Amino acid sequence: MNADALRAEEIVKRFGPLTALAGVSMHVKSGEILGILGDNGAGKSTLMKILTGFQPQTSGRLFVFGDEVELRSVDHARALGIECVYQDLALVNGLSVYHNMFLNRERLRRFPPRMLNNGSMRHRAREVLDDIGVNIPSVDVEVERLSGGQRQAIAVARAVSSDARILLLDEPLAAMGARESALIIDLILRLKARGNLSIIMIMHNYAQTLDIADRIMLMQRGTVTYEKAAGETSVPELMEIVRREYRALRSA
Amino acid sequence: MNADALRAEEIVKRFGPLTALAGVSMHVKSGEILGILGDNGAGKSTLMKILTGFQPQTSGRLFVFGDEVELRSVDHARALGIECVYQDLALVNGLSVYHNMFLNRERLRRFPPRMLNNGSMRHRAREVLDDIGVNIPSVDVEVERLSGGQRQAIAVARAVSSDARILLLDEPLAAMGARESALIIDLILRLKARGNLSIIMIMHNYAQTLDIADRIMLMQRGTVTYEKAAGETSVPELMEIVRREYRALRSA
Amino acid sequence: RQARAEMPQHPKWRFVFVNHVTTNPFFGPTQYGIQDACALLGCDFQWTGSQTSNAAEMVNAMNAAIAGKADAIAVCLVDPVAFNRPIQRAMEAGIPVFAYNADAPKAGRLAYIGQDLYLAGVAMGERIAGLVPSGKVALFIATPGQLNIQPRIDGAQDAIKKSGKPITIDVIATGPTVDQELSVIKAYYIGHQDVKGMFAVDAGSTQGVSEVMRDQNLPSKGIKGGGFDLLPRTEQNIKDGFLDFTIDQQPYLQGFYTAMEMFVFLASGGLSGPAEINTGLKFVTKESIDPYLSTQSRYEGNSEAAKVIPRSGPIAI
Amino acid sequence: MSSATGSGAAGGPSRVGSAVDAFLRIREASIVVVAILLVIYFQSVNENFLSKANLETLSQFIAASAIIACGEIMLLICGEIDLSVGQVFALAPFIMHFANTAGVPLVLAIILALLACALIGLLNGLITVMLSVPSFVTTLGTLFLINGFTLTISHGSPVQTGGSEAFADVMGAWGYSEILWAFLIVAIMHTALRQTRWGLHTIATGGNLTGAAEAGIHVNRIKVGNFVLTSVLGGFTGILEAFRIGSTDPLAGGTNIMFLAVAAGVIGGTPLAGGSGTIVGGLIGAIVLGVLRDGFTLQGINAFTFDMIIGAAILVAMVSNIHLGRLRGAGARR
Amino acid sequence: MSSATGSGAAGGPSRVGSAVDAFLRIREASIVVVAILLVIYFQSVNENFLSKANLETLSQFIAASAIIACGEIMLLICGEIDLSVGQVFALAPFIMHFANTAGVPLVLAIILALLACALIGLLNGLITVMLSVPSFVTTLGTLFLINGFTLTISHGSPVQTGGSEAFADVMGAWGYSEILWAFLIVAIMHTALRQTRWGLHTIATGGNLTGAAEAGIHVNRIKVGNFVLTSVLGGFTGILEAFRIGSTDPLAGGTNIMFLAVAAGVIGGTPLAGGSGTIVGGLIGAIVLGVLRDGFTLQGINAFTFDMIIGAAILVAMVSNIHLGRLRGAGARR
Ligand SMILES: Nc1ncnc2c1ncn2[C@@H]1O[C@H](COP(=O)(O)OP(=O)(O)OP(=O)(O)O)[C@@H](O)[C@H]1O
Ligand SMILES: Nc1ncnc2c1ncn2[C@@H]1O[C@H](COP(=O)(O)OP(=O)(O)OP(=O)(O)O)[C@@H](O)[C@H]1O
Ligand SMILES: [Mg+2]
Ligand SMILES: [Mg+2]
Repeated sequence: MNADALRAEEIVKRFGPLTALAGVSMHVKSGEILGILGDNGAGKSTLMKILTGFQPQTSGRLFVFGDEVELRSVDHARALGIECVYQDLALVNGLSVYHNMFLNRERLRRFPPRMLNNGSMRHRAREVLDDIGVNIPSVDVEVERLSGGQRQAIAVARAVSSDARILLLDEPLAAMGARESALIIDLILRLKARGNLSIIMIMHNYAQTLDIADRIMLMQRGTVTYEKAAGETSVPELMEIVRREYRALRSA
Repeated sequence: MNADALRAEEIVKRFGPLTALAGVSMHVKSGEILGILGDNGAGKSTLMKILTGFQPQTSGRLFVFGDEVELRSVDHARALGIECVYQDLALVNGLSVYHNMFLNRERLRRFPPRMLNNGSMRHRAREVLDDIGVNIPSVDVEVERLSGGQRQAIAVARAVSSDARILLLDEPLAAMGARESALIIDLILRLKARGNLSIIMIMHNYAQTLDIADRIMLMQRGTVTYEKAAGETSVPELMEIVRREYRALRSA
Repeated sequence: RQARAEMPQHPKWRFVFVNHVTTNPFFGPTQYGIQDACALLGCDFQWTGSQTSNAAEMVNAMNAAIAGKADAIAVCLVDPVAFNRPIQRAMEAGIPVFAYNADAPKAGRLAYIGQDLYLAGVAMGERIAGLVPSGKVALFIATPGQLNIQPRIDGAQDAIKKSGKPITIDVIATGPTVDQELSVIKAYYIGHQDVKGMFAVDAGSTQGVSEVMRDQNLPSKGIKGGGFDLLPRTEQNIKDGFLDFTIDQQPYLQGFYTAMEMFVFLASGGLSGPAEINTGLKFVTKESIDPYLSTQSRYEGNSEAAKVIPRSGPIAI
Repeated sequence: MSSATGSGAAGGPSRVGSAVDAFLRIREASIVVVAILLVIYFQSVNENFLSKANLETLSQFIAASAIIACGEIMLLICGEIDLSVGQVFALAPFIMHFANTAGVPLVLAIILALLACALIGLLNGLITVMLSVPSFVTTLGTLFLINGFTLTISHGSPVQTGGSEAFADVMGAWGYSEILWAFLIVAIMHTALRQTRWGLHTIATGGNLTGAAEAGIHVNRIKVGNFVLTSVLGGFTGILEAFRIGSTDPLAGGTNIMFLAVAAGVIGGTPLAGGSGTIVGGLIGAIVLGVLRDGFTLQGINAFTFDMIIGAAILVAMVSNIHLGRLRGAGARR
Repeated sequence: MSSATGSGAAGGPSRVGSAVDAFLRIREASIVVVAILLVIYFQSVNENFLSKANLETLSQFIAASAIIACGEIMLLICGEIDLSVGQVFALAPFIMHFANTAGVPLVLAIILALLACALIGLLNGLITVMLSVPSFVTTLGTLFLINGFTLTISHGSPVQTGGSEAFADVMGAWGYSEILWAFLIVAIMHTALRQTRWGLHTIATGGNLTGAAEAGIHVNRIKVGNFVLTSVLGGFTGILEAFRIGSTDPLAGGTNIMFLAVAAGVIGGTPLAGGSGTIVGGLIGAIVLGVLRDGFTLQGINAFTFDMIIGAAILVAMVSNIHLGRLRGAGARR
């Protein structure tokens, strides 16, 4: 299999005078987990939003399973098998846990037709959340009443329970407890083991990232500054590179 | 100094049928850093909001520097020297970075009187943010345009730049990059070194917590399940305890 | 009290007046007329309907009156057909229905008391044709299409056209509240200083016209002005010679006589009562304005106090 | 100090779930209680209140605003508002009238009129989402536009509504037909809001616009759809009312009915801020307003004091509504 | 693959800062451009438009809604609305009138009237924040309440506004006095919004209610204060208008002026959703609306078509406003 699941070439993104991405090229292979690390404001989330079709790049090309595409919308990306968890979680406060988990992928009844199958969604939501090991009082509760970690768990559960072929996760463990993080990492590894699922994870915890990722990539100030197989580097080395590159960029 | 800076006794908090806190007692001494760890939904943030006067407890008593108090409002708690960073950051999207940093602690001009001193606030905001080492394009930009980590940095900067005597931080490093986290930890240790500042930090990263805290406390399902000086425990031990207590609570 | 003693013993009948602009000052005297008649006769009345000439609201109010078993109903038939059914229902339920102020003869009411809106407009149009030989004339209306004033402007336009004089008409909307009306009229005048006459079909616009005529001293430029009803500033400006006329429709009578007819109908068991009454239409000018200014009375609505107004000397029409 | 493990941190799924359910049920229940109290009050001061004749009248006080509220509630939920619906209300029966007098059969004329309304809704929606004009301004513009258009085509005077008696009866002339239409539409819209993707996506659009878009919901399509819906409901109500009173009036409806409909929605529990709402609540809000207006009219309150009393009554009703909600849901919120 | 370091990830403080500044300036600039284009258009079709006489008239089209817009904008920013301000507008001059005829000197009578307005604002605010009734319903209630009250105390009939000529001239009767008041109030309120804690906290309250409360801002106090402000401004405008037209009318103002004021605010760039807004924008919004109404009246547009044209003009003005904003701030948003 020589085609990458997802490949981006020379992506540039400007917000008015601000250049958030200054020509980023990256790729993820089928069945691979790519970890993206980097400073705050480096453009990681911006890159991610471009890869999911949420916002268009200023310039640059995208390839999904070898074909060049212009992602018109999130729906379009989803149709191509790209699913994601945004950093802002994209939860709707007024809706229940299970409606949030199935947002825009609702299960419908056979009869009466076109009606929501709430029972089925409720049941499945419970299952997935139990899998992740997060204690959520009820799937009927509105998400605004939940704790930060509980909310994040729902967003993650939503993505992992889809049948995506490319999964994009923006800091999926930021608000998770240690125990829950471990369970989610397990879950992701199990998903990966099932075969050809590609995952891109934006992370800040180097140790966790090296544990789970096959390859890591470092972003700073809108550019990729370092890239290596996870096995070939270590936390101290990464720390050192981050400091060095930061100083270099700053003085430039 | 025998009085604790902050002490809570048998705090209970119910949300309708849900008991978020089932009788939590805790304290932090002057000049001490207390790290609170625990599962998602354990009630950590709820406890924190009670300690800052944002919401009232259902029952239980609070003591600040030895005196029993009933915190009527956030302002009241602030007058007693309690400052905090909430998990939801409490930023106002429509306002600039520097207005957010000085929200409700605005600097005013001598003349014309009662007018905002934007220049002074802008300048000080820049200083504090540089201290934290987070790259924020401009302090004039509205916070809604910032990245997750940049937003968190502002909330943290807001709290640490106050002259609080008790600082409550709810997952202050959740969205911070590795380099920025290290800088903030440095900053907090510097603050502590200046003397009698007490800090309570809610954290999920055990290693970071053991690095910075004098004492750690574990919360699960609305109760405190473990407490120890940071030097007397280790990450593996904590992991083990979390799993054990979780199983115990679950089967109860 | 004396009159009362001669009346037969009767229940305290309740008359419901369904109006299209309940809070319009025009109907202040009407309500006083009803009040006085009811006091005289020992009856009760309710003043209800719509504030904005909304026929559906008036129909609802009428239906509520029928459901509430009113003893008699009076209604302004501002819509030619909307009231047919409720009137029929009321009559079937034994409730006599009279029309006042505005009429629709085919609606099935017992009698009409008032001055027809359209005919009042026609009278105004004829007057305008008399005052202005030729040229451009502006007709101001607060809310075009509103059922209580649109017929007046239609009547005025028709009459002016019928007169055959070379008069062109601009119809201008002034807005529903007095504060806007003044500015609109002023702006129109500034844009059309060749206008020969400015006339209005509602009380607020009439007041506005009179104020602009005073402000710009238009009578000195030979520009004519007139309108309907007697708001305080309108009266003052007529007195000071800035407005040529205003039309008084004797609203007091529209209430007083209607209540009287209702009473007689009920007292006589339906044998008597309904009679068409034309409450007339008075052109008030500089010559006839004085009594309006010198007296504050219920009959013109600018005072609440019930009192007899003394007069002396010969009576001029 | 690891104390108090005994008192049992609680909150199993079922307990919280049923509490939330109960609370949701209560939100509408408290306004129902207010409506019932009002009915009891009016019946006690005037025994005609619950008479057959007045129930019919009462139903007519309620129906129009209840139907339009269904549309406005959907718009409020997704964060928009339609000020022009009252003008569409006036326009629709005129389009029907002119089509009918031009020889189009009445049923087709109605469909034509509703299509025109849909077009106006589409215009409102597209200007709002495509050109990002705030809907308050868009629909303020179309409000004037449509009003002027209706005045022009009607020459400002009312016309008689046509149609056979039987047809008119179905379309609003029979005493209870309008309220039956209202119930039917409320039932459909309630289901649409609670049980279909459309409803869920409407809530999501209003609750978190970015989030909904991130989840791939076509938020613009949702908004435009609800504008179309509101216009069509407004036009349909205008037609019903034209048949009911037998007359088609160019200034019928207006901002008045729009206000009533939005007020019914808000009183029923739909916040102006969007993100949540209830259709049934809107119906009950319309009932509360209708009972107040009908009740006080029946009682013989005069026009001047009427406004004062109705104003006070709205406040009292709303305060008791919220107080009741708190009492019964005590603790469910802080 | 660590490519493209050369193209320079940019965005130093100054560049982004000035872009944001520029964008903010532009938001009002684009509506100013629209206003100027309108003036040019009207002057070109009627040379009287910029005549001395018409400028005076034009100023009177603008002043009232501009002043009230200041209050409504503050309320919109903190997430509320006041529907009753038009009724306060009508009530205030009557209180002044009755106090004056009862022997109170006119200046004191005005202060008394404004105090009464403040009380109404306080009532609106307290009911809204203490009893958590949505402000739409609270002020809908007080709208009726005040309207009924004004009608009752005035017996529904207008009275002449009293006072010496000089005093009346200061208070609105002189051609330009009302617009001068408007400019003064706009200047004060603009400063209050942009340069004081009150303004900042108003924005914070509307932008993030929980967040503002977490930061210790007394959000309820802010809201109540802005309700009081709006009522007082409404009453003051009512008094100015009563002096201007020489007559105190129980139905003056009404929902009409409230609508105009809110529309001026929204057209000027204050979203209904709260959290941001501009007072100067509100003034310019009022100017745009005033120019449209004055200009078309000057042109002598027929009553029926007037609404159609003004509706279309509002839409065109608003679309160009947004389009201009985009052109000049191109790229500042995505
Ligand atoms: N919509 C926007 N408008 C203007 N600037 C934006 C916008 N979105 C992002 N930015 C800017 O682009 C830069 C990159 O933001 P991004 O969210 O991609 O950072 P990130 O790498 O995800 O950071 P973090 O680790 O803190 O989440 C930041 O400086 C941010 O302020
Ligand atoms: N306002 C509220 N209404 C109802 N339930 C609430 C409310 N706030 C919190 N809860 C519930 O209380 C429990 C504790 O929440 P809390 O936010 O304190 O957790 P936490 O320990 O901070 O978790 P995390 O690590 O995920 O932030 C959760 O089950 C949550 O759903
Ligand atoms: Mg990010
Ligand atoms: Mg928390």
